Amino acid sequence: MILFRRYGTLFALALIVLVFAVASPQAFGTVSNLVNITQQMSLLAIVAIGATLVMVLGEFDLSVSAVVSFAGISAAALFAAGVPIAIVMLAVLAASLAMGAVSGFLVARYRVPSFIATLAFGTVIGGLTFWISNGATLFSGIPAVFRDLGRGTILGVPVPTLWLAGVAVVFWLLLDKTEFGRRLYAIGGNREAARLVGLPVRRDMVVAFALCAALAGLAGLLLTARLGSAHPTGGGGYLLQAYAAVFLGMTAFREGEPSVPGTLVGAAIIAVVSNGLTILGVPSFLQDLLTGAIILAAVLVRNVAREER
Amino acid sequence: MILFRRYGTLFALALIVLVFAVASPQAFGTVSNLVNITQQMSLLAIVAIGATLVMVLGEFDLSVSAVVSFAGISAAALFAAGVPIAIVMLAVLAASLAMGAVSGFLVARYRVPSFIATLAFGTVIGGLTFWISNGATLFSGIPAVFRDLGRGTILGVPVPTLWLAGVAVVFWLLLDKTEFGRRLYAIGGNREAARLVGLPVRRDMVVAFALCAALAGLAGLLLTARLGSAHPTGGGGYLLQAYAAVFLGMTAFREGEPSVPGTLVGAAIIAVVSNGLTILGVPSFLQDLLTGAIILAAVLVRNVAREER
Amino acid sequence: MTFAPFLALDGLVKHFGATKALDGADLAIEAGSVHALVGENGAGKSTLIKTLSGLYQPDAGTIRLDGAPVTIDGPRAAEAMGLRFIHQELNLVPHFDAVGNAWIGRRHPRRGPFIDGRAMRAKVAEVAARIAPDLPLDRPAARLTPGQRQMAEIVRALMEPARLVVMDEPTSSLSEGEAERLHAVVRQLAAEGCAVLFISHRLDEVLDLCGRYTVLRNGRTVGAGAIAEIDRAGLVARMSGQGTLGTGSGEPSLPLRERVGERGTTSVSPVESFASPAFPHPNPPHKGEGASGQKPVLAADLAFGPAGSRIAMQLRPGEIVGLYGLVGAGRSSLLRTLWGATPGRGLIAIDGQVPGHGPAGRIARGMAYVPEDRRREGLALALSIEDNLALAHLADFRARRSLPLPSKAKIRAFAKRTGDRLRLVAAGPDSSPATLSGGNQQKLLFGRWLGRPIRVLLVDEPTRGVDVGAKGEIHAEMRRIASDGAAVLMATSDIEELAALSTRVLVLHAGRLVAELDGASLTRAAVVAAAFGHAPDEPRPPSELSA
Amino acid sequence: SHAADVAVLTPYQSSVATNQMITVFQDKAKAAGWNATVVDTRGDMGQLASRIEDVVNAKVAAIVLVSVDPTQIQDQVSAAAAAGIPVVTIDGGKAPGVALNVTSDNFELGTKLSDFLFEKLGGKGNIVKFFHSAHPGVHQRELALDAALKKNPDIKVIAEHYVVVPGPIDDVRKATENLLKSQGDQIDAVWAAWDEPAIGAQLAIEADKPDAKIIIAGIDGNPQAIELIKACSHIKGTVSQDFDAMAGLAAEGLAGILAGKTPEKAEIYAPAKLITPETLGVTCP
Ligand SMILES: Nc1ncnc2c1ncn2[C@@H]1O[C@H](COP(=O)(O)OP(=O)(O)OP(=O)(O)O)[C@@H](O)[C@H]1O
Ligand SMILES: Nc1ncnc2c1ncn2[C@@H]1O[C@H](COP(=O)(O)OP(=O)(O)OP(=O)(O)O)[C@@H](O)[C@H]1O
Ligand SMILES: [Mg+2]
Ligand SMILES: [Mg+2]
Repeated sequence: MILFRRYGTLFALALIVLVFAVASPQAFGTVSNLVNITQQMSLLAIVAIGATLVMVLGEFDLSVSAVVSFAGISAAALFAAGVPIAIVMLAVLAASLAMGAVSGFLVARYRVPSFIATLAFGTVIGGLTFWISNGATLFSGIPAVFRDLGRGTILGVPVPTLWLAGVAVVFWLLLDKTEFGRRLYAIGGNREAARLVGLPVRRDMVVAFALCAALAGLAGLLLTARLGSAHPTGGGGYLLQAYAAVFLGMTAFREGEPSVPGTLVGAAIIAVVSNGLTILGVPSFLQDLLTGAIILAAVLVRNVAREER
Repeated sequence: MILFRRYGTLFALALIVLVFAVASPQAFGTVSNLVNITQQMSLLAIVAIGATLVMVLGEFDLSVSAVVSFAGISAAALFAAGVPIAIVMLAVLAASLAMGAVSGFLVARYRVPSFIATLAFGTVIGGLTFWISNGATLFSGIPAVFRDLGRGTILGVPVPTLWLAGVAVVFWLLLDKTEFGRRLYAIGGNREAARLVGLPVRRDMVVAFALCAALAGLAGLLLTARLGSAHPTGGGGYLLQAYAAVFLGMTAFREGEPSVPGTLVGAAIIAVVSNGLTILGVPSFLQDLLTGAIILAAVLVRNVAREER
Repeated sequence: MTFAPFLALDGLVKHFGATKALDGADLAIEAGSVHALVGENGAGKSTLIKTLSGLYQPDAGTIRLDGAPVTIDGPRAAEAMGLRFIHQELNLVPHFDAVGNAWIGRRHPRRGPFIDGRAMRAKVAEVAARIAPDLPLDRPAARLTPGQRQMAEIVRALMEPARLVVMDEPTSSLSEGEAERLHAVVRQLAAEGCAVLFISHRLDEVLDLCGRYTVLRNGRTVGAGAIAEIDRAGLVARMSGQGTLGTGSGEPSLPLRERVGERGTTSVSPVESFASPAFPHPNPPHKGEGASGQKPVLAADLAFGPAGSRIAMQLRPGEIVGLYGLVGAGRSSLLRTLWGATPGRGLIAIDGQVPGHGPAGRIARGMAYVPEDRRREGLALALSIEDNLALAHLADFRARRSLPLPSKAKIRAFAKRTGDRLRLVAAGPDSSPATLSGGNQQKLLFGRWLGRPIRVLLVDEPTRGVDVGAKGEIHAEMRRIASDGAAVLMATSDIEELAALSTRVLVLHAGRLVAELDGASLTRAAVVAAAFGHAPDEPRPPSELSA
Repeated sequence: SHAADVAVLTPYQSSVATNQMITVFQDKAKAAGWNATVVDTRGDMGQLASRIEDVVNAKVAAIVLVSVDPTQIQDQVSAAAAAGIPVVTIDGGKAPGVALNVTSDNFELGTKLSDFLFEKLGGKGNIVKFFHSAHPGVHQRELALDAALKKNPDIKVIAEHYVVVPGPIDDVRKATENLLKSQGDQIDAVWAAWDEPAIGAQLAIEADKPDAKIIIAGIDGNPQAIELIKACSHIKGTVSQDFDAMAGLAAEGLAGILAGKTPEKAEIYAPAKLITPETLGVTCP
């Protein structure tokens, strides 16, 4: 019980892995499968780390899925037009960043609730994406070199896992070890206090939203590289899952605050459950039932343990 | 500017209607079309009124769309099994209510963040729905009498509009005129303070979540009646739109608090924009762009006007 | 010596809608002086300093620093001028500890590109050692008591040298010893050349500590001068508008209470309770009967709060029992446990009956509770003032007994009555409690329970931040409640208040009852000594202990 | 005079097949001088019903429904017909009020796919099924598979996965990766209810088990799938529905209807053909 209380969902993750490993030592419990899970979780985790930044502020960015789709489609469209890889990537990341900055500006400057601001702005981005792609899936002209950024392995580690590792380290340092990170936590913890001591609240909020969108853009690029095609609603699945990861992570460490390590744990839980249930051959509907139940159990377990103290 | 400041999005709604009416006096600006809009917004508004209850508490219920789908599918399945209409409706509403109560209990008793609790529980409900329907759209055996509960007109007023009117009046009274409503606002305003003055915080929260889900269930029944079919993900579209309606409504009256009249305004804006843009023959992608932009403008206009004061 | 201010505020005006929070306020502060800013609740003190801190822009008036007019367009600008603020409503980030909070908005010490946690802590520990050696540095602010949070704020303000430190009611939740420690720090600051602007409703403290004073009334400066040339009565008279300046004219009339107008004549409180605050002060039981020999209204034998705390006690009808202790001694925890708001093990009985579960069960038995932290535990800012007042017993305001529909008219009437009784100054019953001044928010919390039959009243710092006039009203209400046969348990850090009201005093130290004092044994020295954990017969002044 | 307004409505514009039909239809409409606007409701049937009501209110000249079974929105279709607005469906179904339905027979598509796959396996083997029953047309293909399985008792479905839409490719890719881990040695073939899941399965196999003998087949003739067939990937066949022909037939039919003629048949089936490496003229090792 003490473990549950202290480490919450981190412990739940370990337990879930253990259960699956016992149930399927041949398929689930192998090193290659566990490595594979890190790859499967990587795009979700990258989006979720972005969402963590805005959640630290106590805000939501519901446009992340729209940005993922946008980034994928606009990259594919640029490739089709023959633009070189480096320029495509820079342009797409810059556009994503700018979109996040717009959301952040609306929230910080005009105090539009982030939920509605990013929802509405996400709809706008979705419209843009449909415009660019004419609603179609784009797959021609995506260079193999670009595709290799989202597949294959380096020294046995899947490339998407490496991307995730890099993003996780950078953003963990940013949130935990820099003044910017401390300021974000301060703004999220008590916006009034942050204003009273003269923190650059607006600027920091804009930056956080911009970084969040840039990560979503990166995930969109990697998704397109991974699939070799771009779908105008390809990012749709990431929205709720990313926030599920952040919320799961909030019960993992610290005083219920969003954090990068926590979000990684959350994303890992989601990926492990989906991987494990498929490997065990559980039918679709039961997978949904169990996924929901396991996530609930993972957050409940700590709260129940705390109560009993 | 004063109008914008005082009535925010209510004024924006009037302006939007006016613009469309001028652009399309023949099709949009007719009485029959305006009446039709009230029908088109009715299901969304019913779900959104439910969401308003939990938003008053400062919480989210992300399972509403799952409950809408569940209610539709389970009603269709029961009809296929020959169960009488009244019993089907009661059973489905009771099941929805119970589901909401479970979410509410998790949130109120174990302090699971409502976002993750209802997201996970919504996944469980989704699994149930797939189980019942085997993932398929259900058509057969839906009685015409039941279908008439969601279509046609009475004295020239569409039946769904009548449902909405009834729901809106009841829940407006409940939130604004009863002790229960005051308690919800108090709990939402300061849960600790509400607890310390002896309000039955947990019970009220459970009731609010249960009512929210019951309204989603009602919307699911009406959707099945309207379409004559039930789709296992038929409620998917309601989630974000319902919250968009609530958030839009929060800028309409009161000081930024969710309210039933506000939510009606919000739902009306969403419905009017969709209807008007379709009637004007605006293509899909531009509809998205404009919908997002109009919603943003509707919330911005008040905040900008306030700033300028 | 001539009066040579380095900072001068002239004719500041600030409106909030129809409310004139500042209406021509002047203030001049000399370098290295301790300057008192006093005034009734809602006089505009907090608004004045928020204007000085750059949070509000004045509608009119000038601020001059070293003789030159300046505009302070934000907290950063004020900071750059060497001004530091401790605002009245505490502003800590709840999940940061004292160290993290102290560094917000400052340039953090770094190692390479990253912040250096160890250096951060060392610096804070150094500052805290001087002011608040007992402050737990590693506990999140959310889990500190208001007193501890107050200290964390003070530590934060003193992290860097300043020209002026503004303290808005810093001692309102500190007990005697801790307040004295703060006074020592203030004197030391002044000696080092840093001016201190000190806002307080504890007038004795003001007279003792400060060199000059400024009195605000209805947003206007109505008096200023050297403390040496004025006494307590003089200050009170100026604050309330009685005496030399007369009642103000042309004041806005307010729906809840005709603002201040008649205050000069009727109120300014039973001054006697402040005039002679010295123990022993044998307050008789307020019902006029012998306290002993009666059936207790409240009997409790409880483990409460942090591990190891336990208390057995009885409250008898007509008693006002004071609860004293240092910051973090466990007074609030005890009250919350009695109220059923935090779980505790043990027994509690009201009039011999075990009450139902939680606060609702206590309310049903006639218990009432005024929490300590008004922002966090008291007010629902989304509700109007009158709804906040009605919240605790909504069922009393039904239009028809059997239907749970509150009558707006009844709530308004109650709000009007209560507002009048407690001199609540507000823009109107419909506005948010966020627009109330600190003291008026406190009155609102207390006012909730008026007009109900009460058997046991638990109050935690009932007059925190309340001006002398209204303090008298609240004290009178408590006496009246006691004389109606109820028992009052009052946790307070204000020793004057303790002296004025208590028939008996319980002193807690580290969660344990260390002394029960009444009659002859009830002396100020005994109380303070017990609070510091000494046997009552070997009293030592707290100043000796602060080293 | 004023160009005829034709409203094209669908819940699935971003699905590859639907998108192709719409694109072709738009071209034909332009050539015919119609003013066609496309409305997509992102899978939401309730929305679709509302949008049909709107275009009826706007008194368009004709309504074209793409990739949706009109019985799911029967009232609105009937209302359109009652208002004198002809309703043409592409890849839809027969229903009261529908003047013309141009489609391919989904059950037949499913049968063709199943037969192809079973023949490749020699009537014996283990298959994985990727399906999406919420779509009535796609559901028909599943029913066809069930019927074919009855006739081939030696073919077994050892795993099945309900494909999540949107994002079917990535979803199936992950699911396939996991299935390869647990029963990779037993899988002989992948039955995909349409081509996007087939592509997802191909991506996973190519990355994790490139040497496996698993064969994949789908339905739609999706261009990306055809390229993969050409490249000798694991995808060995797709049942192509000739969407271009369907859209063209629908446009022709609509032209007739607008000119006041009644179509000879209320339902036209476009032929479906099987695309394999052989039909594409490539020989794979
Ligand atoms: N944000 C606000 N909106 C509207 N009115 C306000 C606001 N802040 C303060 N006021 C009003 O301005 C007046 C002055 O308030 P202020 O807080 O400055 O008083 P104060 O002297 O600090 O009182 P206290 O001793 O109770 O803290 C009060 O009438 C108060 O209601
Ligand atoms: N939520 C909490 N979790 C853990 N410890 C707490 C919590 N609240 C208070 N404490 C600790 O419990 C002890 C008693 O706190 P309590 O609030 O009862 O003291 P108090 O005598 O009322 O002090 P103050 O004068 O500062 O209000 C303190 O050491 C405090 O730090
Ligand atoms: Mg104040
Ligand atoms: Mg206390």
